[in-house]
Amino acid sequence: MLKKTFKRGIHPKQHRGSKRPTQDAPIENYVSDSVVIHMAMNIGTPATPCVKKGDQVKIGQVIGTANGFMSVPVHASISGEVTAVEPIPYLGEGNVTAVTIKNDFYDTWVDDLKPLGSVENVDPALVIPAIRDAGITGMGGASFPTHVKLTFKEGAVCDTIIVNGAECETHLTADHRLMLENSVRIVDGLRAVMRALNVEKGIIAIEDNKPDAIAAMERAAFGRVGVRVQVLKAKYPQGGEKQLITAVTGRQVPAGKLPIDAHVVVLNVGTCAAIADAIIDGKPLVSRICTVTGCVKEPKNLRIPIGTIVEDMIGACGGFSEEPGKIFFGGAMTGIAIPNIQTPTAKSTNGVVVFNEKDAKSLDESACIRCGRCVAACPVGLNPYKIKVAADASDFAAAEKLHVMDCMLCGSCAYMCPARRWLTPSFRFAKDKITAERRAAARKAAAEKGGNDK
Amino acid sequence: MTEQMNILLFFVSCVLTNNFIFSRFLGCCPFLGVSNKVETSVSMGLAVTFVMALASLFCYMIYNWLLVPLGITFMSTIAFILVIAALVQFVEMFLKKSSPTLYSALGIYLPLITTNCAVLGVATLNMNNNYDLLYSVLNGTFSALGFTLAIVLMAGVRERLESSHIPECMKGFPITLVSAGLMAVAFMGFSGLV
Amino acid sequence: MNLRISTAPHIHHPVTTKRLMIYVLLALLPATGVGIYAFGLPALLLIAISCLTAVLCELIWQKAAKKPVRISDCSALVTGLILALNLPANAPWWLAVIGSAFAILLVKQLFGGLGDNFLNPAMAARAVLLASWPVHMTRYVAPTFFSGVDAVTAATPLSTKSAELMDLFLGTIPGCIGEVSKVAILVGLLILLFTRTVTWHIPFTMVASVFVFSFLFGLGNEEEPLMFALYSILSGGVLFGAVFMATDYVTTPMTPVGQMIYAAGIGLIVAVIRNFGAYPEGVTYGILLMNIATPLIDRFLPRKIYGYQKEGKKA
Amino acid sequence: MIIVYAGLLLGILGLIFGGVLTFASKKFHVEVDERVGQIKDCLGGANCGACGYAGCDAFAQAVVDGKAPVNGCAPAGAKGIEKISRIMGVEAPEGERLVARVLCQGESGIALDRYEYDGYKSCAVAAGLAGGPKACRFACIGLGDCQDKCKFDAIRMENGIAHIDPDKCTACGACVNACPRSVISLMPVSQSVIVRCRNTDTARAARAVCMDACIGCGRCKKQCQYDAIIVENGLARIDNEKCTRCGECAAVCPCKCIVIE
Amino acid sequence: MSEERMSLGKVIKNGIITENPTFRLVLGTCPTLAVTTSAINGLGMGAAATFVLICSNLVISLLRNFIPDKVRIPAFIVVICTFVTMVQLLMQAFVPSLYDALGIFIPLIVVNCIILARAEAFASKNGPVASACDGLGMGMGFTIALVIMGAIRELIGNGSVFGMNVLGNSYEPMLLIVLASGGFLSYGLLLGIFNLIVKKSEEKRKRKEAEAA
Repeated sequence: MLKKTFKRGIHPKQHRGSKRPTQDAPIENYVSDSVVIHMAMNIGTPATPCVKKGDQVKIGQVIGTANGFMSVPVHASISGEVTAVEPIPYLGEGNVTAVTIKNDFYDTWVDDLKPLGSVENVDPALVIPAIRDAGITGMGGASFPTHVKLTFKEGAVCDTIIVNGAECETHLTADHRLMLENSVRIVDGLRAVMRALNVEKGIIAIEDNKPDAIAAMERAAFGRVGVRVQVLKAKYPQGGEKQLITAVTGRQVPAGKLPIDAHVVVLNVGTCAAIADAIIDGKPLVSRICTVTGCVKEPKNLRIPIGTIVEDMIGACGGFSEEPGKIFFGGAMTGIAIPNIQTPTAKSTNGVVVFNEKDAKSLDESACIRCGRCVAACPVGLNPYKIKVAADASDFAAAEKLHVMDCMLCGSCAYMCPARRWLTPSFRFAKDKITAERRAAARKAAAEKGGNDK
Repeated sequence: MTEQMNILLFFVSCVLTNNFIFSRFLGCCPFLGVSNKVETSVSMGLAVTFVMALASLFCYMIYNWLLVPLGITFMSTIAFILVIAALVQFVEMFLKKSSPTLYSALGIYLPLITTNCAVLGVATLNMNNNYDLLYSVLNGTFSALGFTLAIVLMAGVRERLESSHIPECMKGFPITLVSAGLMAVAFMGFSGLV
Repeated sequence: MNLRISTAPHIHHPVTTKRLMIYVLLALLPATGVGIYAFGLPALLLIAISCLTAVLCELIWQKAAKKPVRISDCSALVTGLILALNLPANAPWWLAVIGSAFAILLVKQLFGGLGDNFLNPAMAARAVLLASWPVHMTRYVAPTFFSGVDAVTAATPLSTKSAELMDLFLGTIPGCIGEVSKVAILVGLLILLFTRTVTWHIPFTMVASVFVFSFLFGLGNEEEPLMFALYSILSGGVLFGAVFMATDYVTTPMTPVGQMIYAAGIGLIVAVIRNFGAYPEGVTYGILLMNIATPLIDRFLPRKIYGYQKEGKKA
Repeated sequence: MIIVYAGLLLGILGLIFGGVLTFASKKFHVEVDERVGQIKDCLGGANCGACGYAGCDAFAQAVVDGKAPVNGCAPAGAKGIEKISRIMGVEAPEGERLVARVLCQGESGIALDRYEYDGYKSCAVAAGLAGGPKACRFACIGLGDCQDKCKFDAIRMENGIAHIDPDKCTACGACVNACPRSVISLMPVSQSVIVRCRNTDTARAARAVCMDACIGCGRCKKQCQYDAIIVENGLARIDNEKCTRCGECAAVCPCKCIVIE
Repeated sequence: MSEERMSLGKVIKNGIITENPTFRLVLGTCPTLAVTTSAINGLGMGAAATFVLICSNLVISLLRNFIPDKVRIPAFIVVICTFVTMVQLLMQAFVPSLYDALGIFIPLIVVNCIILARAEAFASKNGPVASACDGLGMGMGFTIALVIMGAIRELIGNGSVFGMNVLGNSYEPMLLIVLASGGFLSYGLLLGIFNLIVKKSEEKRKRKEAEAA
């Protein structure tokens, strides 16, 4: 079959071996003494905690209720006693509220699980509410509420659902292992969504560096009407939503629009499996697969209750093999560094990577030599060099003209830069600034309009 | 054919070989002053081209049809500068009224052109070289195009220099002059073309 | 335990600025070696003086301006070497000193150092030397190959057209130190391409452009325009310029299409100057002029940005 | 004869051009306010943008149009504002000179680090990463965003926090806008007794992250005879109207977070 | 400026140093670049411009109360132009070799920004004596700058100063400096050096002041 891909992008060749330690390690279950579940698991409004210190909770019990449409509920991932409900500092700016649960190791599930039956017979109208109630968010890293993704505005047409099994990031093998070990669940989840949205085409996209996963998924998809596997040439950032759509369908998502404007919905393999769990078993999202690799003694793929502390996971992998310099959630290209090993995981944490001091240290930024490697790498077709000049001069209007808002912060340019310039962070900063300015302008306009009405 | 060939050679001579900026030093003030943005330099170049073509025409007429018959060629400088000043002012007011968009693009540079030695220079050169009417106007237009080329290239370079780490004491005019000098070195490659 | 936090990406391609410069130096080695072999001790001395001056000037400037000293990135060395390879072998030593100092101090550091110069330093310095001391810069000697024969001053083959194509190719003709042997230059090109230091766009487009325009200009005037065109790309500094000087990152457009426009422009200017101009050689000026045009090419070349394709164009 | 011709030529040319231009100036007349240029001459001229307009020209135009206040340009200083007021024919609003002050003393070693920041040197970026490199969420991050924005060379970074030279500061406010933590604020220059801390956490939490943090103990409030100190949310605040700059509060502060400039 | 009534000496010094038209204000670049190929050319150009500056400043200052505001610029230009034509004819008659060397740049003194700028900024607001002094100072500043540049360029590009061979016969002159590009380069570098010196001396002064205080 023809291997498809998108334009430009990079091959992090020197880090091709980064997946090797874990790609053949079967998923192991791991349950820790306690978990810390914070309420800001999804992009959008955080959930509100609905338990208090001292409460006994069971697995799957709602401990945080959703706040409006852009929000999903949060469930207890282990059974036991709530020992604290308090704000903690997390990966972003400011604090988030978190619920700490001490494990009683009885592993009791809540009593009122409501399975909807098999995916062939499920009532299409019930699927999306079930997804929301199960607290499912995008599990590839962005943690966008899945039910929001599946709810279109009036007139939008969806003709294809793509399941993202590209896993183009370095180090991570969580999706890879899931596809190998849970392939039927993924296809079931896809079929449930296809049924709910009345879509006839479902494509599972996998990069050619995972031949075993391709074989497993092809077996699982065999005989399922409308479902097929698409092999892609391995390249970063193929797992980016827009790049994946272009690679698979050849369509482009219009700038500033959503995939649905290209008549496509993209779901991560983990999300699909979670959807299948929610439909078939009625179980909410309480655990996920997470790759723990890098400077740990035994790199593993762990199935962990959401909210497991990094320290416990490292312990489950035999501890550090070297003095750690930097630990981050996710792959090395877009991963978010964490400040300490007490940091809890979230629904979107697909990997924990430990770097030693040598790998962790950033090289000094030197002068740009205009080699054009960033331009050649940018999958969006931007000119990162020029944007960087504008952003460094705080000329955000110029940066906006150079389409910084179309940058998806994949880090390809910064990866290629021989001068080690901080391209991606300054773009993120510029984007944040411009977004804030736009919001302020919109508010001002709205206020003026309101004033005029009076 | 030969006439067309001659005009082509004349064009190359005016634009490249004897570029107003890089080999004749005419119009350096606006070249140094208004070359920090590509857009403005294009506007400036166009405004200069417009005025220089017209000025060549009018100065030719005044000189050959008025000053020469009257035998007062020594008045040429005064007459030329009057023509240019009046022309520039007229064009400015005309544009302001008739095409505000064009005015906002070109207008602010027009007063600068009065004291642009390129305009008076081209009129004087036409006079000294005894060009006929056609060649006077061509000289005006082509030389101005050469000026435009120089100022636009300079603007491109200066936009790039904006993000450079130039030593404090060289910022502004000094580095612009050095850049112009290096560009002039490059333009020497065209010498002998015509 | 104090963990570091930095922003993504956490890994980088192993190529650094310094490594790129070392690749260029490596690629220059064959041409340098052949140059020294062909012209003997004077060439070696000239190269050594030029490199030393370049590095010293960079060091002195960075110390004086209280900037971090970055001579270890080898960029000054590259400039010094390329300049030396562009001198005739019997050029006086002070020519190399002035040229290197001019290149590093005035063309590079005055504009802010590596990455901020808008002209190729070696090329600008060569043009300045050519304009200042034309006699020294155009008095080429035939290669001696250590044979002990007295160097015979000869005009460059560009103006006499006496050398055979094979001689041109192998480098047994008078010329600048680095540009005589086309074989060595092609080996250098292979090194550059293999290490992915440069892409094919600039060197190939430039040579092709010189070929095409020479052919066109030769149509009316030469007996064998095709041979003339072939001759054009093998003589003088076209190949050396295309491989080592036109490909200088700092002063070339960033996009492949822009690079091809740039290289084609150099080819046109080279052919024009050679055929109609006062100078026998135009590579230096062609590169300099297109260096000047580079910011405009970068600026006005439209980019296809994801998500802006026209409606209705669906696969 | 030649002199006559010369004179005649000048006269005739003058007449023709004069006539044409007079006609043209009537016909093509467009109103332009010359006050714009005059006002621009009085401004700071740094194009700092602190006024909220795109550079000094735009601000001058806005003043003439009545959209911007005459005292909108802080760098112009009192003299400049007075001149602009005269041009616009309005009274200059009264106001004391302001300076920007850094309300943090969390130098490295005094404020604890949360982690070692090793990324892009920008406070705004670092502030968004796991709560910032310093354990105190109110602290100056010290990567120099304000310094980059200062057009008047008044800010230097030392020991991990910003220091502002009050003599060079023009109160343009660029640093205030640049700081992601709002550590810098504009204060009247006469307000010389300052609480250089913004930590509103509990005493224990504050003390855990910084040795010089205000713990809201209230000793300064007790000591103050003029009732000028208010302690809210675990943070002391000085009422500039009542403060007599006696400095008693600074003497008793156990955390040395009240300072006299 | 008119409010503070500067002393005449100060006015002259102002033109030569504080507001040197070539190095501080960067006005009149075209003749500066074009004619400074030798020291003597620079001197000739400077003298011609000084003459025009003094005379036009004097006349404009005398006429300042009679010229209507709206037509002042054309009027200034006519006055300047008259003197330029006078200089042109005088030079043609008495120093024809210099006239030929300076060529087109003699009539172009008319559009030299320095002259119009001084007329507008100084002569139209001050009395005739002060204006003439201002013209003298500015003219001298311009002349000195031109002579310095001319001497340097002649020295490097020709090995001589004022036509006298200085560097001996073995010196191989750097031709570029007397060509067009050399003009830009040397002007730019001189300007940079001038800026550096001004900055250093200012720093020194400030340091002294700080020490004194």
